[in-house]
Amino acid sequence: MSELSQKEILDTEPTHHEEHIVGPKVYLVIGSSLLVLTAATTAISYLELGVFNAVVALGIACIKATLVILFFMHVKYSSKLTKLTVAAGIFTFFVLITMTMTDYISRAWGLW
Amino acid sequence: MSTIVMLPDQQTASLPKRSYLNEEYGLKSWLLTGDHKRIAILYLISITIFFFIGGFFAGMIRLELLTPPSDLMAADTYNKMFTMHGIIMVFLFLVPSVPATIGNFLIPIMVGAKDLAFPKVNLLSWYLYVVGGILVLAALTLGGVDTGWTFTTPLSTHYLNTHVITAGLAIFVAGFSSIFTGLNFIVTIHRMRAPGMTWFRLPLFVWSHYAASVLMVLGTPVLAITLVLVILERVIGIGVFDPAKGGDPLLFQHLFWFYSHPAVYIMILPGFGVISEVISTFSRKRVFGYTAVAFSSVAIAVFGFFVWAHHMFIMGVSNYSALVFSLLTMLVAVPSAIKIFNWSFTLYKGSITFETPMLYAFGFMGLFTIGGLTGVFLGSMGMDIHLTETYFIVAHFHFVMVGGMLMAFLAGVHFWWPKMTGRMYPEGISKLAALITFVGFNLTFFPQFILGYLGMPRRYAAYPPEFQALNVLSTAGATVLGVGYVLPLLYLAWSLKYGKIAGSNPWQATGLEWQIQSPPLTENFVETPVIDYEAYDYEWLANKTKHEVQTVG
Amino acid sequence: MDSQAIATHPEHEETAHEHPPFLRHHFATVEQQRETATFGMWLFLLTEIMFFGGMFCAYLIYRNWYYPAFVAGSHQLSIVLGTVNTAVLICSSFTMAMGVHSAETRNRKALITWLLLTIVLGCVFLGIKADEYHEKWEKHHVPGLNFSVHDFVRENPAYPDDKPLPLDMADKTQVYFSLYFAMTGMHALHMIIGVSLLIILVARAWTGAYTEGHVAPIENFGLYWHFVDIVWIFLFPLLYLISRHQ
Amino acid sequence: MHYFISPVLWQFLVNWLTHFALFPPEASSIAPYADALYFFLILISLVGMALVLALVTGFSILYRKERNPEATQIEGSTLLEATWTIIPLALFMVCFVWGALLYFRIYNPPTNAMNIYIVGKQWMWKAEHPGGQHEINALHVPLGKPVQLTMISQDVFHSYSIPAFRVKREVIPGRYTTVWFTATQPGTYHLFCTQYCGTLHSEMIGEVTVMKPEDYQAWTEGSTSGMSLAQNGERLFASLGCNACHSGNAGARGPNLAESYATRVQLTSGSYAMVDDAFLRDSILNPTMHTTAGYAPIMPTYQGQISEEGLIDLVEYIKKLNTNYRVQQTLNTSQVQSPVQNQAQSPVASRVQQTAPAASGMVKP
Repeated sequence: MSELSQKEILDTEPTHHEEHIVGPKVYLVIGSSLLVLTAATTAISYLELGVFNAVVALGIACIKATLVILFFMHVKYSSKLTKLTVAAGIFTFFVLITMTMTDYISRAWGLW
Repeated sequence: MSTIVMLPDQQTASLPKRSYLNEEYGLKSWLLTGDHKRIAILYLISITIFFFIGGFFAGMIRLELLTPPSDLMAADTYNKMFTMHGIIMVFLFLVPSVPATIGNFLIPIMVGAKDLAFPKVNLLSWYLYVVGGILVLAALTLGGVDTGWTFTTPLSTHYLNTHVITAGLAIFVAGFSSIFTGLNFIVTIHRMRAPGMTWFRLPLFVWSHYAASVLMVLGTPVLAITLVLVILERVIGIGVFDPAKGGDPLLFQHLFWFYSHPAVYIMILPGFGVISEVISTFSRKRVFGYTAVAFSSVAIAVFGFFVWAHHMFIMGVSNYSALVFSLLTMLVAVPSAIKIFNWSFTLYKGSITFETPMLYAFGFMGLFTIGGLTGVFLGSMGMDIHLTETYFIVAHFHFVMVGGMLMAFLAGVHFWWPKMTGRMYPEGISKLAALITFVGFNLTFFPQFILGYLGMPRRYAAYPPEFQALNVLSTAGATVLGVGYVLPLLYLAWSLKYGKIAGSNPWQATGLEWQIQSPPLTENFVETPVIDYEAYDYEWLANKTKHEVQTVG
Repeated sequence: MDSQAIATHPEHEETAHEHPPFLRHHFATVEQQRETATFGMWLFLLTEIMFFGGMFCAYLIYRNWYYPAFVAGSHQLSIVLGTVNTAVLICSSFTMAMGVHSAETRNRKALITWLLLTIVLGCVFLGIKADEYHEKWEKHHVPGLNFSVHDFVRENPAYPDDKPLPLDMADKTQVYFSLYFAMTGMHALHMIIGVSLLIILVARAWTGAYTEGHVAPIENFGLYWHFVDIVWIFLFPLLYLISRHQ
Repeated sequence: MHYFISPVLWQFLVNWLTHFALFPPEASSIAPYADALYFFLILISLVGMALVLALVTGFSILYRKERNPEATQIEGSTLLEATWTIIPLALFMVCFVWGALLYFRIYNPPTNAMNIYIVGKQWMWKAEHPGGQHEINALHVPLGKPVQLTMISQDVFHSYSIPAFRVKREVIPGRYTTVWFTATQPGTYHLFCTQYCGTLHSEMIGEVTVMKPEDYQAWTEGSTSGMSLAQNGERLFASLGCNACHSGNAGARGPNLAESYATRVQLTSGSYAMVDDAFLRDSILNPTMHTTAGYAPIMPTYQGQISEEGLIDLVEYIKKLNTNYRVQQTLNTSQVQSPVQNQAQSPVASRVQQTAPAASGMVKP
């Protein structure tokens, strides 16, 4: 194995972090689209969509969260390390959920 | 590719004029310090106190189990004893043992930094630890807790009148102490490395602490919220875990073990790091398969999150889920096996000496191998049915935690003691202590495997008389073990004043920490070091020594 | 063996800068200090994800078990208040982001204004939340303290289509409300901590502490505040919206 | 010998040496399987231990400083590392498969097993035999016959452990768990609660007595309380008014329970469920979560009204219910006895009155 490639993978720290100031215009656009999405999700919840009520509502929530993370929290302009950190958090959260669900889903299977 | 390293002449070594120990004086200079080395010493003192409190309870437990009936103390007293033993040893000793003391002291030095990334957070984490410890002592003096350290609901929420809330809060607070320690380590390792200190030049000690820190940061909050829910259930009676209100008590165990299984790795991974350093140093040889050992730590950290339900095979989890968890458990056993073999092969063609830390490290390897292999017994679902909740499991985790982690902790303390204090401890008696610990340990815990297979349940104040012979052996062993633990306390304290001056590199080790004076300066390095050699590079050290001899001569 | 030094934190930058007062001794550069603080904050948020994660996990399980109870429980919440609160919190996130921007552009007055606005919006959120809690108390929906199934075994005037729950299922609304109070309570606790920190930040911003290039505290607090916002972004649909229809 | 040491110590020594256990008795059909796996695991451990020990001591002797003053730096060996990754992995996989097979053997009872109910509470074990024998902290089982334990806890987690049988199962509040065994050796064995359950956890113990079939027969006859569980259940069934709806009549408001056990029913939610002990118990406590398709969710919950023992009686009764004849008989009798009271209980009672006589002759085959 080449040690150099491992270095490249692991050395995610930027040696030079260019100052990136996100302007008020971006904030305004993101803020208002978040408000629009909030209105949308509330409005959609009044429609009868069956299972898709939950899907749509959580989908919109995910979009909103992504917008906040990327722009308000500057992850879009941040180092790979920050992105990895966010990903690690989400990953572990899903480990918790899915591995717990393996029990709850399959409890009714089988004889007891 | 061969190196000869000579031990330095300790007669000529002298204590440096200026060091972190004499930079400032007075209690305030310690209690408000931001220096990671001083905080490490504060931790060392406090965890030692709690270790001996926890040890006292262990002694009482063993004494009670000398005879079959519960005659020394009533059953509820006994229950409080093992609960306090568990809580103190797990949350106030094992989790912070190596990371918060040795790790705190060494990680900044090993990566070539002046301090941890957040010195104030580091101090805060010590204070949180102290608050947690005081809360535990409060629970103890107010009348004790008897839930067992696992806080199983609904027992802990609705069927006990003891100080569960205080103990829960204590663990909550101590948990945040460990979160902040882990956070500090991760940031330091990522951000504070000296020029030239690439990831693959880091000592394995740093790698294993990195892995343990990831577990601390990601696992501990789940325990925190679980305890909050338990406390809320006790205080106001919400019904998340209460079967009477529709909650599932098994969910508590899922969330609890989601932390508490990785916690096992939080406890043992830093120990792995110590062993890597010690074995390499005393065989004067680079650790065999550095990358494999480094990545096996990371693998343990990652897989550690996927296996928790193996604590619950008989608890009524779904059979199929148990199957998945058992399979993953077997996978997580592999990296540990890799480590053991890599350490064994580090000895191959080395130039081995048997100083005290090395003896402890050998003890660790033997006991951890037994502990790890008996873990396979328990991970194997069908066998687990018979063995779980018996003394087999008690013996298993004591082999890993006490035989493994405590041995590693002692190895580390003996290894870095000259660096921390600048003085050596007496060699003969420390070797004797290592031997006594090893013998006492085996005598205490090996009979418990047999007891476990016989079916003796854990947490029993009284037991059927045919188990007595083995229990007497175990108690006798505990006495020996106790001697083995008190001895280091005595001679290490003695060495603070009367020990020989150690010099900066008494073991001729390669780590960055050994290239600076002992005890180190407050700022660790006079100037930022530039690293141009690999970890465990004994040739570099030999060249450096030769060079120094030449320049001095 | 590779003996070439790879410098992760080049030294030459250090010499170029003068040392500002807020640069702590163990950092080489302001840049390093700032990145370190941000990374530390992100790791802390990681722990927060897992902290709330445990409750989200419980929510997922119980919603599948006791779906009718969760529907009936969520029908006791006011969607209007929930939506308003979401909007308030999003606005506060926006003002916070603007605050960070003002700190970066070294505009003291704007910074103080935006931070104060954030405090106000945070307090509005908490006020509405308190009102909702009070209503829950009045309606005997607080599990453990004063819970009664009364509302659930009868018709809900706001939702005429709902059939009254049978007693056994009505009892399970306690699980819903346990989670409701645990989740929103933990969220509100984070808000309270956030507002308290904001007050300190405003006081220090007054002295111009953050408009001289030392933006890290504002930036990192912003991360915390946005995280709390994100938690609410998920709590809102989970608790208020997705169970509107049977 | 005992002239030389103190008599007290002598007594202790004699006591230990005569009551010295190193290996538990193998008293069930599962025990040999468990022990086989145990010895296999011990073998692996011994080999592993011996290997590590040999490597460490061997290298320590060969390469000690006096003998080998110069260390030779070795980077590592991918081949060796792969070896000690793959071989342990393979061994662990064997342990996994073997353990999984054993697990499913222990937790999947055979269909012909006789059922005994266990109720755990702080701090005693109650055993309820279908014939009406009640035991506390004891269990009598026949030799050579598969026995299934259906267990539930009244309060906290307990764990029912019989080391001589190598079986153990958590006893959980609010949910049935099962375990089974076939005893193969007559004798008396330990019964432990192994899950910590509060103050007197260590006194929640008992004895399992394995008896030859004829002795068991005698014991059964000698210790019956006079009423079988099913008979108790029948009384409860009537006194709780279950028979009003579950009368088995064509227009009854509740599903017909006769011969419903071990069938698959469709629920209102559309899913299918197997009618087993757990399903019956849950249906009594949380009826709306288990409403059979085609019936209105009108059954009241009996949460808090029936003890776990009562639930067991009911479950056992419904399990054994082959015909609705006696249900309807009981209904008719109660109407004759107190017609006014039943009238007052309208509409349920009046509805029953209309339908019951017409259907009284209907006997399910």
